[in-house]
Amino acid sequence: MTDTPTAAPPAVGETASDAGTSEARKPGFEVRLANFTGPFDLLLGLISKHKLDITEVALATVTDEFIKYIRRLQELGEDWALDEASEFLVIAATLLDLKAARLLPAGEVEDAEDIALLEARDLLFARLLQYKAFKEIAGILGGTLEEEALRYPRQVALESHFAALLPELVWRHTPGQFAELAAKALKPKDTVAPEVGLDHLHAPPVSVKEQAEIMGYRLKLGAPLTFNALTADAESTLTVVARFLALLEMFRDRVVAFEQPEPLAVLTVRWTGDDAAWDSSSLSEEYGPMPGADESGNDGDSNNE
Amino acid sequence: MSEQEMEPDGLAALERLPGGARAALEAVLMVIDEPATTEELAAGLNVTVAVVEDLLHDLQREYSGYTVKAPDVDAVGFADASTAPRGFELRNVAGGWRIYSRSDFADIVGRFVLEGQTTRLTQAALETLAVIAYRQPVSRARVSAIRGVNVDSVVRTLTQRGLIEDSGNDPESGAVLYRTTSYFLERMGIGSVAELPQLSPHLPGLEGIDEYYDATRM
Amino acid sequence: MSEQEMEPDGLAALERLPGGARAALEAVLMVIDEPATTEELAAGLNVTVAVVEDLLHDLQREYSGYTVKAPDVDAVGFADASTAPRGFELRNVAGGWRIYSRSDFADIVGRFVLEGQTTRLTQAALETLAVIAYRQPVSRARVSAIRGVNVDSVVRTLTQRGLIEDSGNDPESGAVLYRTTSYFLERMGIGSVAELPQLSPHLPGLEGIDEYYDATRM
Repeated sequence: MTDTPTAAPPAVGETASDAGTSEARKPGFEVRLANFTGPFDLLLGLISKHKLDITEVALATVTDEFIKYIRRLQELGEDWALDEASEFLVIAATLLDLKAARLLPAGEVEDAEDIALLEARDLLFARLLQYKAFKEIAGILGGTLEEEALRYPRQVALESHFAALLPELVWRHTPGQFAELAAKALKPKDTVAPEVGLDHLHAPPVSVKEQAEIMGYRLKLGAPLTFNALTADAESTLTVVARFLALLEMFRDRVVAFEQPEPLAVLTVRWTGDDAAWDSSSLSEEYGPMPGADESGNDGDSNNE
Repeated sequence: MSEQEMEPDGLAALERLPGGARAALEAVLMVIDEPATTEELAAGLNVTVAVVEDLLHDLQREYSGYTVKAPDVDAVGFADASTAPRGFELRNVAGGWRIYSRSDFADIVGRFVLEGQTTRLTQAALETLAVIAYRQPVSRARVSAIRGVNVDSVVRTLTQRGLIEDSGNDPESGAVLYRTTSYFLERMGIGSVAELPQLSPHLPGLEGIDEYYDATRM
Repeated sequence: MSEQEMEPDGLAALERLPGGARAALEAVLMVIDEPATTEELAAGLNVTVAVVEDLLHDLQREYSGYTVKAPDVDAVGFADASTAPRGFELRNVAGGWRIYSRSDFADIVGRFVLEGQTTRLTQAALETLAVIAYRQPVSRARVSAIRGVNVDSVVRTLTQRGLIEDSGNDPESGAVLYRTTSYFLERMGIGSVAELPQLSPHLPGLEGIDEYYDATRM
């Protein structure tokens, strides 16, 4: 693949003020874009701002500039961040995808590989356009929020003679119970941790416990069910696997029994447990508690798992 | 339908007070600290919702400098308004009514009200908020897929600011789903998310994209 | 003393705004929570104290139903008032000015306030109270960072219920700091906050918690 010399190389390492960003920070690897926030941003910028056809983006130039930037940081004695390098790789890979898809001659779709590439191209462009739409909408929302912030709501404290009318609070907490509440409320929590970013795998996380819960509910209705029936609504292989693992655990807990007349024959599952006593919380967590739930305050970790 | 029949006794009683029902409604508006619905106001004043709505619209017009009950009010231009606008306005936001200072005086009022005003959102936060507003309820993974970057810390900031909230878990994946709050509506000055600007004009030729993403949901 | 000489440029600037200086003053009075002195108002509006005093009295009379700048206002009886009184009034309490609901409507407002009131704190309010009790004096921003959600309205409820109070401003950020009240101690049945149970038995490994939150402080 050849680089077109007419493609203006993106400027690199320019200062935040030039780029119009509001926060001053150390000069990162930046393409001449205002408010760079990710690979989509870069691609959009390259395509629309520089009015480039995606096949003309000089990937080699961008790479050269990036290496130059890293060298300069080294000369300055600064460490360069791993995120920056990995972000660059994401950009480069996305660019390559786009380029490859774009370079396919149109109208000559022959084999499955071509179709896959075309689909990849459509998907990438659809995602880019969607991103662009949200970026425009974000601008509108920002403008509205700013305009609305000029109005201050009246939210004064209740006049004391009205406050006095309020019924006496019911208070049933002992100091001990209150302390327990405080301990719970003060426990460091990452409100968004229990979900690991798996979007790069294009598969949502599946919880064995949850799947056990779902199957337990169905089996408790009484009728034995085949494994096929139990997994008929599973939307992915991962869910089927999770249900299988859950069944093994439930078997260990002696709440289900299996019947299979011969190897590879239909597997039938029957509820044998005490309806009231069992719940999925007895299952072990060994199949993948979400990492970093408590100890990790670092969001960057989640994609490296 | 005769209005007379519908009205509880309340209205007549209110009208005997100095300033009448309008002033009574104003008095109630002085003590609310979040938007009050017409139903709440009607119950508090012991009149029908229709009566309250009339009164609210009267007050709203009056505060903006129009003569109350002027015939054909909408056609009256600002120059023809018979009274000066007040320093405050009555607005219908997030499904309720509330009094706000008029935006012309933002600089002056800002000198007195230090707290409660939020700092500006970053571009990343605005974009994330936009995706959540239009795709709610939505998981972080899906927002992240649309934005092309990790959105964890931005989602946390938006939650802390009270603009979005946890709305339960996705029944299939178990992922936490997020939606915008009524505080978001208030900050936007709109009554419901249905009033957000249309997304489609910004998505040329992508009519089917919703279906696409719903099918390959992240 | 010539008024002309005393006036800063501010008044002329205010008069150019829709509704003029009167509306500007009204805007401020409508949204301030704590009563403001004439000096504070004058400084905020950038006009002299004398100008503010004139404006305040104009507004006060207007809200009570007298025509503004009517000659010999005090001699005008209620029946002669040319406008109806408003539902709110401007009062000078303990040297400060604020807008309150008019006392004629106390019954209606009281009924409205009582409606929908519960005698129990919500879980969100209880947890916020717990954080404030163990971290006092503490700003709303910090409580919000610990709880992970916006706590503005809950803090207002707790203040209204007399469980927490303003304890001055943070010397660095200027943010209002909150502490629990003696009424809170009374309800807890303890003599001082020192008697609150230690947290450690409930949460082993909490030693580093202060550092954690200081690091992620907003």
